[in-house]
Amino acid sequence: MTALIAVVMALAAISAIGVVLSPQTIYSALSLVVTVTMISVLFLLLNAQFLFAVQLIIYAGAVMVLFVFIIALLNPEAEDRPALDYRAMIGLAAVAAVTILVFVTARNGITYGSGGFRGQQVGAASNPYHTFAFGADAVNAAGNVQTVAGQLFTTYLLPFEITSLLLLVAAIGAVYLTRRTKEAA
Amino acid sequence: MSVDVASTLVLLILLFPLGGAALNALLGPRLGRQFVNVVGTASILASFVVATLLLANVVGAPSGHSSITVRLWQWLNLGSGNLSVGMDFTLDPLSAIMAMVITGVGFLIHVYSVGYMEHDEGIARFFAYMNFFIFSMLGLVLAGDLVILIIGWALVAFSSYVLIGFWHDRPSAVLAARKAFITQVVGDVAMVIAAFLIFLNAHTLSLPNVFARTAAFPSGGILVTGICVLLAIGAFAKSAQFPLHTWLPDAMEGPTPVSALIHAATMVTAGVYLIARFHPLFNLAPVAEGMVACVGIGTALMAGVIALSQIDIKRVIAYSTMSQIGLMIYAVGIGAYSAGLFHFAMHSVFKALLFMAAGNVIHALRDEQDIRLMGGLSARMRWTQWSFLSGSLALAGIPIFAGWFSKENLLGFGTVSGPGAAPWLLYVVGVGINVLTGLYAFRLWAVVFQGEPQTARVWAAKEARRVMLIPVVMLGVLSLIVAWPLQWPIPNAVRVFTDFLAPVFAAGPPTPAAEPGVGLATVALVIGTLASLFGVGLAQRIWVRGDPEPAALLVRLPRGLPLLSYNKFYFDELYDRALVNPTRAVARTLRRVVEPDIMDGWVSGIGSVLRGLSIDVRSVETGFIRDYASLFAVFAVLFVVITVVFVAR
Amino acid sequence: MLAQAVPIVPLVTPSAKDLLGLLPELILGGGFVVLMLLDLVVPARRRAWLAAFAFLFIAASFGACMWGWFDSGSGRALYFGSIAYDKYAMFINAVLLISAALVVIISPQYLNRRGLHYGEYYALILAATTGMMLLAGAMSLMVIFLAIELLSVSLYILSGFSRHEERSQEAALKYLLLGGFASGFLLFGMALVYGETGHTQLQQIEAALRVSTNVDPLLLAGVILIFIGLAFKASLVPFHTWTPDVYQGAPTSVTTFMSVATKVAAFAVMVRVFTYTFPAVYAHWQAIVFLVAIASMLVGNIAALTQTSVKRMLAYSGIAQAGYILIGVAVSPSEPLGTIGVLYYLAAYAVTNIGAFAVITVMAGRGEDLDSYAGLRGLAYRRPYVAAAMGLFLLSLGGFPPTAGFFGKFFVFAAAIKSGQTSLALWGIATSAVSVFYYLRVALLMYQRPAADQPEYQWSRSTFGGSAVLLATTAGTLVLGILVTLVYSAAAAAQGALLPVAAG
Amino acid sequence: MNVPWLTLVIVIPVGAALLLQVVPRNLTAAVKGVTLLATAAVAVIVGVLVAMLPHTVGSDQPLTFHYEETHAWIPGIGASYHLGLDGLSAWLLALNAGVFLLGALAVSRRSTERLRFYCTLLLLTEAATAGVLLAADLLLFYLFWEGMLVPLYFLLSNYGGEKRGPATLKFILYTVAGSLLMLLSIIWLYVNSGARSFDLETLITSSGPAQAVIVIPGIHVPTFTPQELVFIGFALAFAIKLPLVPFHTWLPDLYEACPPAALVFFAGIVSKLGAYGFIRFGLTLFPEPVNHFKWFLAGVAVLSIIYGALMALSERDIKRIVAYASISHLGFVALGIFSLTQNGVNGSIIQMINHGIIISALFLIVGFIEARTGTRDRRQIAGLERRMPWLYAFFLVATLAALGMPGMNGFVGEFTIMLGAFQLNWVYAVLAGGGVVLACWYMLRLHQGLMHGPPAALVERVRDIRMGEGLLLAPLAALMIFLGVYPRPVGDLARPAVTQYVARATGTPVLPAVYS
Amino acid sequence: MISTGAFPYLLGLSAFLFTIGAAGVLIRRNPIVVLMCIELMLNAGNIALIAYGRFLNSVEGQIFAFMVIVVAAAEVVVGLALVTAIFRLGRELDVDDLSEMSE
Repeated sequence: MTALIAVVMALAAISAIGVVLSPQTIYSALSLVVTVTMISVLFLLLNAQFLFAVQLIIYAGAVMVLFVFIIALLNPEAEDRPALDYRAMIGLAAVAAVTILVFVTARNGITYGSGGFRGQQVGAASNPYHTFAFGADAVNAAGNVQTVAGQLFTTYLLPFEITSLLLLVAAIGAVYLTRRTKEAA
Repeated sequence: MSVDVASTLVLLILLFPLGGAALNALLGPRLGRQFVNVVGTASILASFVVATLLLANVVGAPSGHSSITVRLWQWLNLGSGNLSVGMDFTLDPLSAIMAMVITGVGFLIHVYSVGYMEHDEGIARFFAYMNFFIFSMLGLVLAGDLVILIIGWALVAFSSYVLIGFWHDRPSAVLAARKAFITQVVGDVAMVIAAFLIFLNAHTLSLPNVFARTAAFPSGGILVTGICVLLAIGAFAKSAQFPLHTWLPDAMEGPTPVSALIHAATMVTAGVYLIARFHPLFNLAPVAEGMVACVGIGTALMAGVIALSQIDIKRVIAYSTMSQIGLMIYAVGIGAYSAGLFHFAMHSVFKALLFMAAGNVIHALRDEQDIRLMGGLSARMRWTQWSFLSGSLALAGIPIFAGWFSKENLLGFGTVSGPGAAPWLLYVVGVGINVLTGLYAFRLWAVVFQGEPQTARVWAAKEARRVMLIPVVMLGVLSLIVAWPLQWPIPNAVRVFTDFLAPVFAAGPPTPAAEPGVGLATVALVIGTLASLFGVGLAQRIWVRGDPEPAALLVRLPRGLPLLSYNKFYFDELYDRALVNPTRAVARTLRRVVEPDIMDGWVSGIGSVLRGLSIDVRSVETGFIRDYASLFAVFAVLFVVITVVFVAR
Repeated sequence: MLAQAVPIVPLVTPSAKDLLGLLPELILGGGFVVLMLLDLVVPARRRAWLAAFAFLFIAASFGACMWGWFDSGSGRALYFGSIAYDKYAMFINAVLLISAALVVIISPQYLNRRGLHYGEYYALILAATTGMMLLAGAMSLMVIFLAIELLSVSLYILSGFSRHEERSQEAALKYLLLGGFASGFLLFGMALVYGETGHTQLQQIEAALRVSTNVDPLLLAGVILIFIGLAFKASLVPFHTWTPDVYQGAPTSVTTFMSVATKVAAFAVMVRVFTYTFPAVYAHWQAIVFLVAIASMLVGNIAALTQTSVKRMLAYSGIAQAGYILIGVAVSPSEPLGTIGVLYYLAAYAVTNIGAFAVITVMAGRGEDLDSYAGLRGLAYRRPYVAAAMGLFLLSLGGFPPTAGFFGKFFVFAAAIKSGQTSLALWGIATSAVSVFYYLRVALLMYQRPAADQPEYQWSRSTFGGSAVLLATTAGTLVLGILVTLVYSAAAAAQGALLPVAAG
Repeated sequence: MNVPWLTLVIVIPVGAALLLQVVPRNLTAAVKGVTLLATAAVAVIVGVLVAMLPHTVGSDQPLTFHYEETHAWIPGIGASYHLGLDGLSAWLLALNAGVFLLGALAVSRRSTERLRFYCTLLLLTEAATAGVLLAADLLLFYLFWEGMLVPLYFLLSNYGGEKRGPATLKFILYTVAGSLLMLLSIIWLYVNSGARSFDLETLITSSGPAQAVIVIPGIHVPTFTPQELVFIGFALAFAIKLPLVPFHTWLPDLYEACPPAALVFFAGIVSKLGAYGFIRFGLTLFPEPVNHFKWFLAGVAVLSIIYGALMALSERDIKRIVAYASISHLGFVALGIFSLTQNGVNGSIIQMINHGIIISALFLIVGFIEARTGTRDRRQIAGLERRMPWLYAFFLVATLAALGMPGMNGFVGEFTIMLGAFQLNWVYAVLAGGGVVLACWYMLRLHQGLMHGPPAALVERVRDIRMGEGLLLAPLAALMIFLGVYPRPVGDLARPAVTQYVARATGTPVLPAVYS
Repeated sequence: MISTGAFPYLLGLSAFLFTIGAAGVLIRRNPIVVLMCIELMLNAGNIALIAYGRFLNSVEGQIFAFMVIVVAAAEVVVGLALVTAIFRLGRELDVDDLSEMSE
């Protein structure tokens, strides 16, 4: 199990580097497909089956296809080597620093005060405000999908509706921006 | 004298000239020359009549009631303990005499002006100014409050300023006017500060109260000395005494009647009046008195020396004026107030005469003022010549002429009074001045009227018209006889003048000057008279007879002395170099350097720094998305690190 | 396996009350959809009708807000803590709606002149406004994120609304790429905060932070990252770099809307999140916020000094104004006047800045924007009233009484001093003095006669709508500067009923 | 009858300004009529108020307001609409009404383009300056104080001379920089007073600022108490407005660029407001700091006197000469205030009134000369006296008044101020005396240079002032002389108030101001 | 299925992907790739959300992640539309070329 996770995570990381460093746009896109897929596997391993499916269908499916399609449409042969100027240095330094920082912090549970992982404490405590925290069983029961869906359409109805508006806007915008029109000024 | 009478008199005496000035200024240009002449002279005559009434009232007043102060209105009142000034006027023998002389001599000069200014188009303006001057001068001498006195003091300076610059197309006249005014203002400031000292210690500026309260000041103390020195500076500025004397010769740029009225007879003697008026304070300040006496005699000497070598007829008389006022100042400086004032009164008569006679000459020679281009006028201008001679004799102090009475009277006091351990030292100088006076007075007379005519203009010269001649002749006669009934320098003789003023000077702390004893007085009189005669005689030898011997004597003087005399001891140059030019240079530096580079510089400096910063800051906006993202990322990491690592601890 | 018929966790559906509380947003969101449909039937020449419809929706929404103002009382949360129904949200909504209405009124003339008159414009304005209003009320990290994306995506498209103009497209892409970049940071920050507190809803986060004695570095990192994400939207230094470019490139009417509404929404949520959700860790985020406030005031004002493009100058001015507003946010946790100041400042800024942009929108000539300083030269001789109005707006931006701008500054400075942060007020004052320079430079330019060799810019005639907007903004600028109590008491009431704390 | 007279003084001009907007633009006579009527109405009201002032019983301490109005304004933060008129503001309000009436009269229908806008701005400025003089609430005061800049800015930018742009910018920047510090101080006072009010009287009586220390990062200011720092904020604002050297450079530039007709009220009242502020707020709210700094501030005042005089001596532009003269004169005003004596402060008030009259006249005259000769270079004009005898006469009066000639109104103020300065320290009085001598120099040179000497080429075709112009100058000249020989009314009206202010500043018992 | 011990690694991966994405924005010039990098950053956020949710036993993480996926899709759509529009205007697909407006 651990090995599997390790492999998936490594693949995700390596393909992410591929996204950034591939000289060809299309390679970046393909690397991204790998990354996204690996992430979906991680989701599955993390017991988020619904998200696993969404990630695969929307990301690895729709979004990446769109990318590839546009790349093919616009510049099939263009080569874009990453610009390794001072910004790259900044980027690399940031990558190293942030990763290590976050890892070490998460690993050691450094807190300014006593105790460890606060989220857990709060979650476990009989905190009256923690209405939507359930036991592990409840969250993970029934393959989790039903729980997520149920919450999505009840408690989180508002954000969910906003996403619909957002998609509508995006669609209209895409149509407007790409529409060829004779109607000149 | 009741208050009602007094205030009526004060109002009238002031209103006549003021009304004349206003009428002439506003209506004069429309209504013509005749109107102006009448209004201008009549107003002064009216004022003279009032002044005579005033004098009569004072004379008739029982002793001890000869001084009265009237308040026309409250000028300013800033609350108890603070500045409170009334529009006050004081009537007493002193102011009565002053008013009398001012209006009397003033009237004659006004009459003379009618002729002198006949062809001048600005006649209305001229008479307006002249009337206004009389008003101001009367305001000065009648003032019963120090602030009012200062106002009058400044108003006469203003009148003098406009009259010196009367011919305003002449740049030299304009400059002279300004110089006179600025010098006066220096004196004004000194007086104002003296007023502050008085106010802060006596808590009043009303003159009677001031004198009442300052009597308690410690005699010889620094306070009273300071006040007196400051007042004296004011007096020096007005009376053209060293070191504030340089404006007076330049003031001759004005029309001759102005010189006669203002720069000889009245205004310039205001310094003498001031010191006499403040005698209660000066009596307490021997050091200040000594200073005044020294400055007076020193100026008299210096002016006498300068007068010897001047070539402008009016300037010679101007320096003679300066010299004579020096003597008056000397007199009041040693405490001989009535002697000083008597000389003032006499001087105003003969000096007005001299100026007006000189004016006749100038007029006849069509504005020629250089005495080297004159000569031989005695035949052509007989009346003027005789009058001038009378004035010169009076000036030189030849017996039975007015000047003899007053000057010898004055010098007599010098034998016993004076500053320091050897008071007679100044007296000796005074006697020397007698010689000098005779010399320059008769040099002038000789060069102008005797000898051969030097230019064609002189050949064409005619006697002056009657309107100009009558005042001159009248004054010529007066120069001879005016002093006879008033005051004799001989002890125990006539002393009407002194007695009349006695109540004024009897008040307050005792006057230091002692009357010289009979013997001493007689000796002094003889010596002084001989000195005067010697001077006149010497002048006769040199300039009339052309005797080379004394001339050779003069040549043997140190080289520099004639030069110094001719160049007026270089005071103008000294002031230019020491005061005027440095001030100008400072001002120029301020405009060229300080204002733009420092005062504005610190603003524009901030401006340019900000401008530079602005360009630096804007250079972040490269337009490159990747640059923007870099900046974003760097600061995001930085902020997180700062928060997590530094702030949290 | 799916044997269980009953849900494992209880499901509670939202009630009608929740829906009713959301009426303003619903009307506007509905308006968005309706307008898209109407666009299909309205003939191309009559597109000004769409503006009228949009205005109607905005007005209706405004009415709903007014009702909500009284109905919400001391405030409550809707949708299980997802969104707030309080006076604060209504106040912000009102400001946003007024801004949107003003922009909608001036747009037809401008769009026609620029050949951009499409129905999508009004729809997108409504969509963006909906997003902003949601943001104003947002009580959950999810809603915040989504609302920001909603308004952002709408604005990306609006920025690039001039399809045939490279500058517009460049601006849009810049905005989108950097906006997406910022969204990444925001999201990561939210993830960290969620992870560390266990909640996405502000009320619960606040409560959790309140009871906890621990401070985890990852929580702090999350807080700061959220701040950075919001700072980007509010164009605060050093996350401001996109602002001038986008403002300059976008069509002016869009810039008008964007410059005001985005800032209002961003600050509205910033106050709710930082002042009323994260006060427990105030000590930790305070320093960065102070730093950013000072940097914004400095950089914005100083960079504006040497500008020659009106839109860029106003962009930098907007950055600086954001700095002043941030003072209010920065001191709010210890001083309620700070929040009031923010609200007042936002209202003042809205009328003033819309006024200023409205002038260059209304005066824009055919086919080109009125952007360079040279184009304003001599305006006062040809359009004295417009120039006077512009002068007034610039003075208001500079903080002169009796204009709105003065009291905005006054309240935030007062709050700063009241909370003991005199240095912040000092920085504000120093930079205000600097700002006067460039505002007045522009203002004075209008009163200079154009040089002989320089042709006057061909200004347009103001239409009825344009004049109305200028009149309204002028009046607003003065009213906010004189009859202060009107808005002040509203702002104070809004502050008093601010969720999540107000609900207890 | 309960008529809000003070509000009327502010509202009438504003109302007239609004009314003007409905008057057709090209009906210049109507526009001018409305303006004149409004300014005249204000002048009448103010005249009556001032005349009645000694016969009214003032409100109680800490300040005796003889007319007072209070209404709620922003109750949430304790700011109120509080107007008050006392002996201090009475004369200045009268001066204000006077110079604006004069300004309205000076507007030439023929030569002012966009007359309606000009008149509107004039009226708004009048309302703002009146507000400054009446406001007894610090926030309200600040509102008027800064709000004044708005119409002024439009006035300058629309009607100014050629260099108006930079000059206006400099003026506003300078003023705003100072005012903003004052704003900071006002807020600080408000926050720390304990009373949580902006009301002047409340602030005077409240316990005073807590002794908290202001921390300015990077700047170490250990020697100043908070109260002193707050005072410095106020002082800078007032010093800039006054202006005192070295904050003066805006003034010559601005006066140079300012439209001549507007200079009448600009120079006439606006620069007095700084001095007014020093008395009204400096002396009452900050007795200790004022006492602490008086030596320094009086020194700065003396510096202004001499520096302004020297600059006037070296300038060639006649407008700038008058401007620097103005700086020098205002230095006297400041000197009087910082002497903290009744003589000095009273003298300052007298000097303010007189300077308002003198400087208005001088700028009118300089404007006439400029309009006729087309130049402002002192060296290019000479011999005007022959061409313009009437102008010469008025100019002479104004010159004498300006150089502090005894018997003219300029002397009264300078004398009392120097007396006050002398009470502080004789050195100040002596140095100020030096300023008087210099004033004499530059004023006479200006006057003589323009008026005397052989007429210059530019002067050949110049005509004397018209009747209307003469009627503008005549009342000013008459006042210069009248107030020179009878200055008592000015002193009397201000005296009780000054007693109160000085008592507060010097820590002696404060009594209600009563006219006896 | 996955132990608590893996949590730091998951968060580390999240951070790594996030920063790699950010670095990509800095170093890539093609706007399409930049968009992909932004997708990487959003995905990194999603990993964190879900990992946290898993160990908090909270469902919110998943729901949030779901929303994020939608947002990402919307952004990509608009972004690619813009890229297309710019391409149509005849411009190179290079973000460094998009710097007409600066300072």
